[in-house]
Amino acid sequence: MKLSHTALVRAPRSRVWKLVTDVPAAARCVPGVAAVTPSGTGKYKGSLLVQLGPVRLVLDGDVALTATDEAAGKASVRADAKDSRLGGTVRATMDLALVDKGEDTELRITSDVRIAGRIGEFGQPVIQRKADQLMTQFAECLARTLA
Amino acid sequence: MTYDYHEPETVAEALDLMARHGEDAHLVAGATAFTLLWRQGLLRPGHVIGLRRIVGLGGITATDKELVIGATATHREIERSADVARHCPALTRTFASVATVRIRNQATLGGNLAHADPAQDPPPMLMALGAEVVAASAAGERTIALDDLFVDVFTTSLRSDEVLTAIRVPALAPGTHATYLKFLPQTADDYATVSVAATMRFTDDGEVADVRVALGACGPTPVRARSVEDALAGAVPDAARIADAAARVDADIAPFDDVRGSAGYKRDMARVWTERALLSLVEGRA
Amino acid sequence: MRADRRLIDALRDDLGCIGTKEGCSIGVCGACSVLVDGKLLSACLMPAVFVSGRAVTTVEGLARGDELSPLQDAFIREGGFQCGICTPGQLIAATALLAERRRPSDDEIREWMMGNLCRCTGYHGITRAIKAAMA
Amino acid sequence: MTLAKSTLPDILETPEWRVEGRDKVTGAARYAADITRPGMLHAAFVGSPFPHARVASVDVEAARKMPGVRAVLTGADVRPARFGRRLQDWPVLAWDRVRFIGDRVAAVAADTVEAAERAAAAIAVEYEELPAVFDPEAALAPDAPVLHPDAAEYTYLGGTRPPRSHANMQGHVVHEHGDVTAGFEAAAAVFEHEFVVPRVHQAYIEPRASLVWIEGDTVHVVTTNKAPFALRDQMAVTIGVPAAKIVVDTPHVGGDFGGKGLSLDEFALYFLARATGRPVRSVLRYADELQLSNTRHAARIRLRTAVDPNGRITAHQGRVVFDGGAYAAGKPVAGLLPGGPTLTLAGYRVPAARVEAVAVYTNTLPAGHARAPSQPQHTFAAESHLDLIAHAMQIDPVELRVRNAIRAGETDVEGNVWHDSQAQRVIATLLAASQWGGTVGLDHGRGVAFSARHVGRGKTSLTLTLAADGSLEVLTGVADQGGGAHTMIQRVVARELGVDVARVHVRRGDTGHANVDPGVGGSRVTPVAGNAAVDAARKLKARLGELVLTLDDAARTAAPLAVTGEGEQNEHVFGTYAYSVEVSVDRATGCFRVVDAVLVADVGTVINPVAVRGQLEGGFVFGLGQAVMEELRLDDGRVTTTNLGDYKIPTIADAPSLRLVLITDAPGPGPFGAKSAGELANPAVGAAIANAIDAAVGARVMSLPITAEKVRAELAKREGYAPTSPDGTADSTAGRR
Repeated sequence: MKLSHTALVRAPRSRVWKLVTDVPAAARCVPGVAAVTPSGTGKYKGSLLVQLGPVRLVLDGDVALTATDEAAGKASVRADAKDSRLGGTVRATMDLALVDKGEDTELRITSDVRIAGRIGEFGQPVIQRKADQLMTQFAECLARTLA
Repeated sequence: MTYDYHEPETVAEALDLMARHGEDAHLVAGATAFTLLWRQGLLRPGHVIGLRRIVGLGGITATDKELVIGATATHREIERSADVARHCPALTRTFASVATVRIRNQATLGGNLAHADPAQDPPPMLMALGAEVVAASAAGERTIALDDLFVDVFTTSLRSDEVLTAIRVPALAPGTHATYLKFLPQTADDYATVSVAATMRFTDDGEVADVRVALGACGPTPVRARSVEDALAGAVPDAARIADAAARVDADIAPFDDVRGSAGYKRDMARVWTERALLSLVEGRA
Repeated sequence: MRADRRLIDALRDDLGCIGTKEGCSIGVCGACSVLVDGKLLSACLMPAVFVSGRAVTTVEGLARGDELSPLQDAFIREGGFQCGICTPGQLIAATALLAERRRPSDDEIREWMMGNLCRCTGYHGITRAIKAAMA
Repeated sequence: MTLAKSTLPDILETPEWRVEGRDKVTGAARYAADITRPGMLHAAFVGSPFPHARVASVDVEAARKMPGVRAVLTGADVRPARFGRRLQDWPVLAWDRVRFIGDRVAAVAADTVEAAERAAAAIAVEYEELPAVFDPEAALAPDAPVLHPDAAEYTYLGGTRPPRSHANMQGHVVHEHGDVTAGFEAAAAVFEHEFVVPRVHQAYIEPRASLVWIEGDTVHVVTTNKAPFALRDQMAVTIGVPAAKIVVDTPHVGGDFGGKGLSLDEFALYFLARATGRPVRSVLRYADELQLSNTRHAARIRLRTAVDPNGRITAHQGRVVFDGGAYAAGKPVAGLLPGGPTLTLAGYRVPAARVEAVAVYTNTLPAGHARAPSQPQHTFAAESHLDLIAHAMQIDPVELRVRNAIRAGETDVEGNVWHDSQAQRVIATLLAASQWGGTVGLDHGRGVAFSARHVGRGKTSLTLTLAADGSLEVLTGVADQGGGAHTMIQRVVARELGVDVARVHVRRGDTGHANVDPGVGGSRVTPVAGNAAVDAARKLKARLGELVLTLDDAARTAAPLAVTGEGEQNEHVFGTYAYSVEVSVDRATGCFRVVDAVLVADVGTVINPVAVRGQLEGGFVFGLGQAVMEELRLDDGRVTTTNLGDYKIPTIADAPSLRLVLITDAPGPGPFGAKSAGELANPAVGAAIANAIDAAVGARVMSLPITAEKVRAELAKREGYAPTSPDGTADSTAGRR
């Protein structure tokens, strides 16, 4: 599923860039993320708790900054995670783009989230909504953090 | 992998078990939703607490003031209850339109509400009837208006230390008309593409004295259509006024795409069926 | 009995009552319909512990010895089945219907039986069979 | 010798009593999932989460150590085993590449289903994603990713794989006859339309199940596959065991509708049984049925037709693109297209035609055969197309069909000359039965659709044995998928011999015991197995004649007496049929309801009257579901309708009444003049409804399913956005069809 989000951050582009490319710091803006620890250059391990009503997913996996182009204000992040208890995997790729808006910066996130296994059978609209919620909160939190 | 199954006989025992097992416990009544999620491997609690033996949670009682439906009353018991039919025939029909007789024989109202599926039939009707739920915890009981119960898809405002024990439906003011319309464009056994519940009462002058409209399947939770209600309050509800009010439902809903229709179609249908529901109440007044 | 057994597992795997079938596994198709104390239920959604001490009727219990019930006989005569996989559930559901209403109307038949999917007959044979059995 | 002429009323005029009826209503009938073996293990599989990927590594160490686990296999253990009905292009377990979400990479056998599933979840697979292609047109681009670079290695059963012009083509066929160019040049008008038909599932209620064990050097298979001999032969090639050492047993099949000719699990189960020395069973979860198994092909169909001033077809062109999914394994036909791929105007006279059809590999679940393969797609397109032509030419839609429906001696769209045709009679009968041309209510409309389906072809044999107690036993390899095959055989034998049906017992044999049979499908059973039954009865009569004995005397003195009946049907014969459907449309919602439906069908002599009726009524509702609600939805290759709550099929409350008119006096090539009925009713429902909706409110839906939402969208396009005309009621069931 493909999602797109936009948030206006009341901070100059350079500050926003610094935050979004600092994976552990940025990850603190994703609700449900537990410790994110480095596991190599641009690579991290982390875990995310997602609650879908009574269903609790614990997604453990890797996050990597796969591309950065500061001049263009573009970065890509890839996350591969697995819930070994319920049996299911999530792969998300996020393309971030920062656009100057005067004093402020517009943050555009387009993400492609793919869910496999039993959790994918839970109901696509519900999952889509949850992913959408997470990304919205992420974008809002980034904006808040820098404001 | 399995779980320990407990069948307390009182609410206090149930609360005690919940306190003991915390997040590792899951409450069931009819256990329809739970069995599905368990079978799919999506729920793995260590302890399942069955509520069906708790006598105080069953049954349906009616007084002049209210109708009280126990949390473990099945949909079928409610559908067949003379008290419910006397209280509000539309409520009887609402329960009769849930899934199939097999499911209605097993699934309970408490389970239905706690599961918080936004496409379910009873919630919008109960919202339109001004119902509230009773939640018990070690600290005592509190009531939650249905309007405040649903938080998100499959998520309610019940705390993890609370048991939903009953649903209270206040007596309808004399002259109140009620309806529930379920739009099923595919098969007869389906979740609604949209559903609309409405109640309306008129003054002697034919003005709207009281109106409540709620919709199902139009977003992450069942939702009150306050914009529609506001547009009708005090009005003489002729066809034009109703059409105008129904069109405002758009502001109250946030449907999403699924196999039962695109978000855009659901918006359109929410308007159509809101209008139909309101018209039927106005016509039913005669 | 393990707590997490569904009634369908208990019937088929533990007791060898394999007349009851499992189709969709989510309570929609009705192939696993059984009567518990006379009430129509889905064995795929029912925890087996829920039926302890209660009478469960499956398709194997409909005939009296060699004598088919009127519904069973009518299902054969009127084309109430083809492949037969949904038939145990259809018969159980129809038995419950006729126990509740001796002469259901066409609408009542439709309303009651809509939880039992059949992919073969187009349902016309099933309706004819129920009507023949109540005649 | 003389056989006494039966004093009984004609068997064919007495409604049949199904031979398996008692078993099916008492729960005694056994289906594959009901069968167990001592020591039986349960299988689970690991499927790919990616639509197209290279399998980098599979780590099974943790799974192997889990409690109750008896074997874990990966692609490396089965390589190079691939399976398929004609082209064996589907790896039993992928060893280098996965091609759709769910494509299997590992299999587990364990003591319980739960233990197997837990172990499967513990298998760690590393994938390297490859570019995926979901759209068949995109897959045909010159630079599209190639899904099957190793195609040269694949086994093609029975002959040589036809050539194709692009690596992603499964099959490609062009039919041409007559002077198409001249036909278009001379035309008074030319019409061109494009139609889209989605993937749908057969949605039988019984999920696939299979059980495999090895005894000595013989492989035993219990399966839901409706063509056990074909499975045996495919399996022999896949697993490298001689066919004579494979015994396939198909008990009752809980619905087929074309889908159960392809087996999925049996091959991996063989490897698991071999690895463990124990029987291994697998019963698919319904969610996996909907995500893995061979669906009807989605299709995009472009039709272009030239007509003379009277609406007579002078030439026709068609281009059909079928989405074949990741593997062609589900298709049994030589061309590796769904059957009848170029039959775009079935039942019409077409003097010149050029129809091209292609089935294309995409990274989606494989497509295969489904009831009347290709015909629901083509008939929806053709019969909508003809209605649009009739409308444009201002010719009554029935009259247009009368002018074009094929007559004896004329050539059809595939260049076949029909020696007999009941088409005109079918349409005339429909006109009368539906009172076509009469008035209908406001927002009501009538639509017609006409089509043709072949009488099945093929060859089979069965044995008939007269026993000492005077009973007659037929042993057949025909599986029972619900069509009534065994009852048909019983009645044919009894009638031909002039004995009571109760004296004839039909027994199904597994592939180790019965004579070779091609399996149920393609409207084949009655004409082919029925002819074999006639032949057996005649041979027995001839034998009695030689012995100068009556049947009863022979039973006493010469039993057992066994004969083999051969049945073959190779004639190109069609049954034609036509629907008239009346719908009412709710303009505000687009919701419509079928208020009347008439089906006229040319079925030839009826052997099983209850079953024929059931096949046509059942075909109508099956066709209705696939016309108005069913769609296997995909999102980036992932099936999102993964259960029967989201993949909707009609319930009893959604089944409209149907008036049936049978034409039975035009004999076909089957026993006593029978034709076929199983695939006559389902293909034309979609077009009849689309035409009726257009007639009612002027909304033309060009794709299936014809949903209320699509009708509403078409109405909105035509009307502009208009406030609705309300007609709500206070009844909570309002809106239900």
